[in-house]
Amino acid sequence: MMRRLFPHPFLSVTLFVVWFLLVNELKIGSAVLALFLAIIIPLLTAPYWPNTAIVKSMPGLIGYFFLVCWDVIVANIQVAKIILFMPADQIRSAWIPVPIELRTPEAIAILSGTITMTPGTVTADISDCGRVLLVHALHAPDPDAVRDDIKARYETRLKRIFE
Amino acid sequence: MILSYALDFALGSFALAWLMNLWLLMRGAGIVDRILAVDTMVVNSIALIILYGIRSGSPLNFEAVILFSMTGFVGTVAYAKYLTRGNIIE
Amino acid sequence: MIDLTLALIVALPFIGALLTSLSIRAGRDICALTAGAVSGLALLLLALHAPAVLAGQVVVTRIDWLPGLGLNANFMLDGLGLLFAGMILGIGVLVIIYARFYLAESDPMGRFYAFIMLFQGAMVGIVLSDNILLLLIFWELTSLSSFLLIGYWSHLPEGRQGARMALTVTGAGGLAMIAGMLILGNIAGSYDLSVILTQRDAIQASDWYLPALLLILIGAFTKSAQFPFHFWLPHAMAAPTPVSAYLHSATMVKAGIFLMARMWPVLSGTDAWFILVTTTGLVTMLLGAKIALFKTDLKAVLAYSTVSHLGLITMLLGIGTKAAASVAVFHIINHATFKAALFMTAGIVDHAAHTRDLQRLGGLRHLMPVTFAIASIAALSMAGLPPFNGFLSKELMLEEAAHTTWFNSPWLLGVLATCGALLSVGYSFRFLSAAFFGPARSDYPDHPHDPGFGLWFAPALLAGLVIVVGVLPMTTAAWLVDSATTAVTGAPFTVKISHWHGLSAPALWMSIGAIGGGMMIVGAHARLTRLWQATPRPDAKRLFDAIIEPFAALAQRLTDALHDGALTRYIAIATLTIVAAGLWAFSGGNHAPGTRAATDVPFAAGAGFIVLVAAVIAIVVVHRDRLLSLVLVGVIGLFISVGFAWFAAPDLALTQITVEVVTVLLMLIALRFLPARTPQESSLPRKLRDALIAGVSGVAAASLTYALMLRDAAFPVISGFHLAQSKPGAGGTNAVNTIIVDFRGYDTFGEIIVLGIAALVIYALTEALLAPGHANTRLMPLWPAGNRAGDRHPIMMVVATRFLLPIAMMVGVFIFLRGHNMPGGGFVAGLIFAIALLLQYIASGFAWSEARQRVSYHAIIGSGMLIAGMAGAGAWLFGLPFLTSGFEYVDLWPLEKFELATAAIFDLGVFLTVLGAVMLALSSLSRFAIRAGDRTNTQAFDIDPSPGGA
Amino acid sequence: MMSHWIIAPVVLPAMIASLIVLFARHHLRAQRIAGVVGSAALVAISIALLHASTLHDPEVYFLGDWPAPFGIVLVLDRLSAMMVALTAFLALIIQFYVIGTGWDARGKHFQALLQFQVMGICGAFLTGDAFNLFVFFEVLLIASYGLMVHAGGRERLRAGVQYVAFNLVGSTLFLFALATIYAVTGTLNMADLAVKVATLPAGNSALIRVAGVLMIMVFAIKGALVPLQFWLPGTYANAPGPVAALFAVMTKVGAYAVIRMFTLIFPPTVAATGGLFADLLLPAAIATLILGAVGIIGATTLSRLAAFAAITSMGTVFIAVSAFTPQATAAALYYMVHSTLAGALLFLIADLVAARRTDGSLRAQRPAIAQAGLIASVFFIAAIAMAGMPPLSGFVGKLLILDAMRDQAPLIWSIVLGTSLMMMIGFARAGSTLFWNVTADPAAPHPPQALAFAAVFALIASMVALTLGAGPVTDWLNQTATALHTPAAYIDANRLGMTP
Amino acid sequence: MMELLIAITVGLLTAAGIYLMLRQRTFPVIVGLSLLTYAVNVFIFASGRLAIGLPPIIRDGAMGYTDPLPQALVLTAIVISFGMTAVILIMALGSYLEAGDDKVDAPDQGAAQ
Amino acid sequence: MTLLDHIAEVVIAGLLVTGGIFGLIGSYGLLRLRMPMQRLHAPTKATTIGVGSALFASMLTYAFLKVTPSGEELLVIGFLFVTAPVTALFLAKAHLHLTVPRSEVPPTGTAKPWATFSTDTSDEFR
Ligand code: NA
Ligand code: NA
Repeated sequence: MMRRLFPHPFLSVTLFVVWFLLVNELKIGSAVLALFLAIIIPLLTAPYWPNTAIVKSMPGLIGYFFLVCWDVIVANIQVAKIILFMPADQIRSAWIPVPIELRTPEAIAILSGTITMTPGTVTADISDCGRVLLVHALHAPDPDAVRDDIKARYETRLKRIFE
Repeated sequence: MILSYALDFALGSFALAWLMNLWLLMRGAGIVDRILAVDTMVVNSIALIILYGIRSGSPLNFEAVILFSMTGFVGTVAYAKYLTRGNIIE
Repeated sequence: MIDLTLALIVALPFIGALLTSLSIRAGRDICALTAGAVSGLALLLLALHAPAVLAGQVVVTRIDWLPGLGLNANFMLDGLGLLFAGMILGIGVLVIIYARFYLAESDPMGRFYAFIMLFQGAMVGIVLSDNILLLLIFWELTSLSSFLLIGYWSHLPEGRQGARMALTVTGAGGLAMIAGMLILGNIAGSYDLSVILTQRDAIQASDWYLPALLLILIGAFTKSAQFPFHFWLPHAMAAPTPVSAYLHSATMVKAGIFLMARMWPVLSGTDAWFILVTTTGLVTMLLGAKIALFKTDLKAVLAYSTVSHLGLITMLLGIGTKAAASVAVFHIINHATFKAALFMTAGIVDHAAHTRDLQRLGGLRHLMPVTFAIASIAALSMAGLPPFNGFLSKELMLEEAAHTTWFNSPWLLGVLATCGALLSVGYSFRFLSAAFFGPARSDYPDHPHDPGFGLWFAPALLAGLVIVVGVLPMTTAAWLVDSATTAVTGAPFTVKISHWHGLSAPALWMSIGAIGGGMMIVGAHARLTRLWQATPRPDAKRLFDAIIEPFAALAQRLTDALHDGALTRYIAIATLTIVAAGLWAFSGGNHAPGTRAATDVPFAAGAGFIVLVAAVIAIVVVHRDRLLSLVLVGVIGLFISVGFAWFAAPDLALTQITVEVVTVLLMLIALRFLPARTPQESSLPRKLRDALIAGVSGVAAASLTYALMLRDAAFPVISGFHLAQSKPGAGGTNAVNTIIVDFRGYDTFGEIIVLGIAALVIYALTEALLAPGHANTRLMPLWPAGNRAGDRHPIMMVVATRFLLPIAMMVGVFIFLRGHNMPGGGFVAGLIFAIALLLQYIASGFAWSEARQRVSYHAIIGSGMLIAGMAGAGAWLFGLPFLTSGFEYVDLWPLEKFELATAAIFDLGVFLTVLGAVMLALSSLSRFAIRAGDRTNTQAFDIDPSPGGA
Repeated sequence: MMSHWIIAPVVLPAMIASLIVLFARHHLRAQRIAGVVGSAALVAISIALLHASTLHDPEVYFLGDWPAPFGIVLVLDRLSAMMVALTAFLALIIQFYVIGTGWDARGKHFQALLQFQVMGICGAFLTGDAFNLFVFFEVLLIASYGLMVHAGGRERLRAGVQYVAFNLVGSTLFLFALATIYAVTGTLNMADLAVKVATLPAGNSALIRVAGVLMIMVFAIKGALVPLQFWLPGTYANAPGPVAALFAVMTKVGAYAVIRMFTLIFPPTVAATGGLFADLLLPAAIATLILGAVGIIGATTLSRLAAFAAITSMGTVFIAVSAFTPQATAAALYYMVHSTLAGALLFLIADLVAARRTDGSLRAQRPAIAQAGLIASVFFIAAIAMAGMPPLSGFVGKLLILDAMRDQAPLIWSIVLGTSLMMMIGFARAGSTLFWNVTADPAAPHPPQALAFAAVFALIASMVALTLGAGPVTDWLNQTATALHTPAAYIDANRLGMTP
Repeated sequence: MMELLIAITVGLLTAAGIYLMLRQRTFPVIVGLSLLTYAVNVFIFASGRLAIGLPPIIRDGAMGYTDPLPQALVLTAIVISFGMTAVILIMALGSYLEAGDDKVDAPDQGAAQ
Repeated sequence: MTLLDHIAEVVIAGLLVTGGIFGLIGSYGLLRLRMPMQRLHAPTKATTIGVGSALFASMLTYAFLKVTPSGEELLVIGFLFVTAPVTALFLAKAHLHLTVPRSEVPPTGTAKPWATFSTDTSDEFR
């Protein structure tokens, strides 16, 4: 029964939180409405999100989120330095293919999103077989290091969360 | 006091960012660069509205900001998909 | 004596027209019978009134129609009316009988008799009208029915052209007469003749007399084919002979004469009348007779002789004395008898000898003795020989002419009248000799012989009249002439008609001279004909066409040149007109400059302005690159939205940005099928012209804006109420939203209907374009050209949009619910839902998304409109006007107080309509791509990363 | 007295159209039944409204129960009731014609769009608010865009784009005018505008004159006044026949708006504007009449001829309107009703001919058409009516106008009568080409479409009634015109003074 | 000052809009129409005069409000012009597919004969 | 003004300044970086740190100075975080398709090409 009522438990939680971010008030009335919407909307949109990935470890996901936040701040400063101080000819941009073991679309999406959001690297494409990500690095004297860092730091965590 | 100086600085810098985006748009860069410039303009606009919200103290522009952030990317994606696929709904 | 029979007499022929067009189904005889019976009945009714009228009484019928204007269905019957009505109906019956036998089997008789009866009713209407506006109605009706009759044989080009020429000339005359009659009515203070005819002095004293006279005479002269308007009559001869006999001898052409006679009491007697009418009459008499002398076609001879005789009558009316008027009346009667007879005999000859050309006729007196007898009686009377009636009225006419000084010469009129008589003798004798005398010809197609009784009975009767009136004028015609002349002159009059006026009467010698001269002309006809051919003669038809055809060609060129579908020129003209009118209006008033303090410009706003200006200028510069101009439109929309947010208009910012996004999507989908670039087409001068127009408009708009912004409104703005009442009255703090859904909810009701209609139009047009046909075939090959990137539905986009959809819906619901108090509302919520759904279409494809669309967009639009309408109509249950909203606060433990407003139901309707409309519009547009050969997908994304995948 | 019935002409068609869209999308029969029932009901309601407006002073319907000038009001007076009745009557007749010829089966949503068009027109006639007039202009316009391109086709779509583009310029202009009016007077309610424009302080006359002129330009576009009439021939000639017939009432919305706005808000007595509008209107109207008459002679197809005939009607109406006297306004109203019926009739006939003849060309000889006799006679009647020849209402209308404009007789009479002659020549030439100058080949058979002819005869009958009933009709119109030129009752009905 | 900038914006948008409407292809005409729509929307908004920082949302202690009515009118104008733009767009597309060219100035029916 | 408000004011000012700086860097980077793909990196900076700090500043302002907590800023950050990668991906694909020479891009190392370069449309029919 729970499965039918909550096809996307993670989504329902997110929606519940989103409602409160919107209304900016902690009131019972809002809570009831938020609960109602958090149930109804995922049901309505279920057909648009078939076979959703199951989040195996919620703490893992939250941990991952803060990790990314931190990485974003640190990497931002690095890239800022490159833009401000590094003369154009010294910048070594590179295309880096990153083979991935992730199989769930959500995980792949989050990985490529993380890569893009951490400044300095952008996910440009995926191979037609879905096994390799094409990443463009702004300044990567050692491309392999970037690849390994991505796989180690993010892919392993995502594998634990989703698979 | 320092808050209003900081606000002026932030407003000024994002407005300057606008002008830079305009320069890229007008400079005759490739179409993809121009779309990038416009996308950045949207982001700069979000920042400016938030900052203006802080200055005027009215939380009324939040709905606008939410919508800017939600819909801003749709345009960029549509232009890019048009360039790559020639069609946006297929 | 008020009597409705007059109205009935006029109505009968019209009823007859209806009956004949129906009774033709029962056969040609029945049809002719009904026409004859109806005319006969009308004639009978008329006859019933004859004794009273002859005794001097005037029968009147008054039916109010448009008293405010003075146009009433008032009829009157006096001597003049009796004479003409009798003639119209009498000859009408004879023509109906004659036509029965004349028309060929292939000629549609029902239509013929219907038109004849229509014409007859119109003529009777003219002669019996008391109200001159009513007379005008019947007057134009005669033109219209004559158009139909002349064009009866519509397969003949001359029939069509003759009909159009007659309609143009007589119609133009009728229109001129409308002006004349209106002037007359204004002077006299009424449009009823019974009043007008008593206002002689007032009318003739008014300085509007001359224009009225001129305009009325134009009407009369065009109808009666008087010089210079005589040229249409011969071309009317293309009509069947009964029509020629009836319209162009007995009745229609006499309408002008009737009008001059009817208006005689008030219009005649002035120098203007005398000069205009007499001269025109005389010239027409001479010109008509001269032309008749040399025409070879029998009906043309008769037609021009009619013109000549009408000129004679006009001249007599022009002379202005009572005696002359009586002669005019007498000649009207006589001419009707012998001319109708002649026309009918001409028809018989045409029927028998299959030609009307005098040069190919001859010697018919042996072959057609009866016809010869009738024709000679009528022709001799036309020539004015004793003892026939034509001689009597011609004698009296010569008498009158002799005693009238014309252009201060006492004898000139007499001499010219005699020449007229001489010429009429000439063409009458030539007609008889050419057709009937000389050796019997052998080259007739099939042996001509006298026709059946039905065909010669009518002309024979008329010929009989010619003799009887000629021999016993006083007993057979005087009473009618007296009665008619009394009606015309407005005073009692008795006429003395006799053959012999004594040796001293100048008319005698004038007649002798005329007859002698006429004989000589006939003798010398051959030589005179050659002389006639030598003189250049203006061909009226070419002259008429020389005016009309080039005008029509010019009209076509001008119209097509002006309305050639050049939208850019239309808009350029419109813009210049609007700006010019605006400037002209502004310069005419005085403008007190504004008193408001100007607001300063912070740096950020300045930067925004610069970007906006740059984008607008850029769009004009690069407008040929369509994708780039779309991007720039996006920039402009963005900065206007930011501007709205900046200037304290949050609702506008929301709506503008969401509409902006959907518009961009729409334009991009359409751009896929349109050429990517606009070709360079405008020449430099054209660009400068357009730039100038645009510049002027821009400056005007800017200065108007500036003028407004620095001035306060002249009165306190009404929105003060909206601000005051927003919370207490409408239960919401967001004044803009309360205006939209409550104070001016009716605007919004109209507005969502517009949006709904837009979607329906797009859907309908999509269906039309996708249906097999031209557009559809053009779509098929539009497979996107060559290099198209792979990966139609990238995974990251699909996952992101799947995540965003529910969240966007949450934001949509939030904005919907708080719209009443904070920025938001049904529109924006609808647009947000639509954009979220559209993202699914973009990310996962058309087919995949459509498959998940459980409720059709049509249903959403329809229900949205219904809900909005019902929300509005709900107020009726409480006896309140449409769209009255109510709200109260609900306290449901444990929830906080929340507000229930009916406006929310209305806003739900708005929401659904907007959602349905946007989705229907974009999904319809997207179907063009599907139609263009792209294959649809059942999976959300193309790359399958799952373990089992490729 | 009529209370909620006043809004029925707007809500009824809207709801019926919505029901059609919701439930009867694919069932043409159901759409037709709903459409005809709706149109018939609207005729009944409009007759009741007409009766009520005759007995009582103007009655105001306060939407949302908000007092004027703050809320939007509908005002039922004789003029609006008359125009609503005319629209309802014409719509019903066109319904029959459409069903008779099966036009609605040639594309989607015809019946729904027809109901929306009627809703927009009735909304425009009834509203007492300037901005709401704009909204309902847009409703009727967008419905007309849909109807105009119904069933698609190359020429129709090209003309459609031009029609929409030009009218969008008009809509934008309307908004410029409304914003200026609001900026100057601070109100949008027409009655309130009347009061405020009359008492406008001196410094505002320049701007209010601009607003007034922009407003008249908008209505000039709608009413096809020179030089803003170029869009009409291409649109009307290419629109489906019955749609063009319905458009005959759309141009009249422009005339109605001029009459309403310039007797109520900008009468000649207003100091700021004075004779400004008459100076603009008369020359434009004369030019329109002449251009239309020339167009009738120059037209190369029957539908373009009908379009130029519509332009002549507007020229004639605006000539009378520009006099701004009660008698002239009454004459204008009479001629407006007449020319709507005559214009619609002519377009229906053009459609009948086009359906039976390879094309409507007036410059080429074609074989005779089916039912030629019947169609020729109704064409003859329509031509007489449109050219203003007796015995039909066109003649009476022109007589009323000539009589009403006596003091400008030399100019006005010569133009009105001269153009009537030109029209007569044009129609005679057209009729001769269409029905007389035909090749000998037998007529191609065509279904008799009795219902379509019933609609045509209904229009003819209505014109005959208008002619015979001219006496009482003109009395009624004179009272209506007098009321229009003394708008106190209209203004008072809005109860402006009352604080809420 | 700000009023002047807004006036210039309206003027420029009107000028650009009209210039593009005078081009001979449907697409620039449609772009011109949307610029014209922007111009008039800003113009209506401007008719409520400027009041920086005073949104028409009723709240206690507000020093005043921007005139809410023009804002409501602009909202109506935006939505209606969106409907109109969508319709003219589909018509332009239809006309292009049917006729084979996207010219606006085409030989009208009359001149074709 | 309580001590806490003073601290908050300083923190907010700091956030505003950093936001401004990073916003500038983001847009400046767009101009300075010459290669198209390089330019793509610049806005991710402005998006993350630039607007992020402005949003945080707004959150803190309402939390402390205006005492009405507001969560909308988080939502905006969330939207930006979700949508930015999508725009970056599409712009990169556009570059790959239009401006980047194929030779520059290393092979995938598997049998299939990069999705943007693939011309095999069979997978489009599932
Ligand atoms: Na990155
Ligand atoms: Na609205």
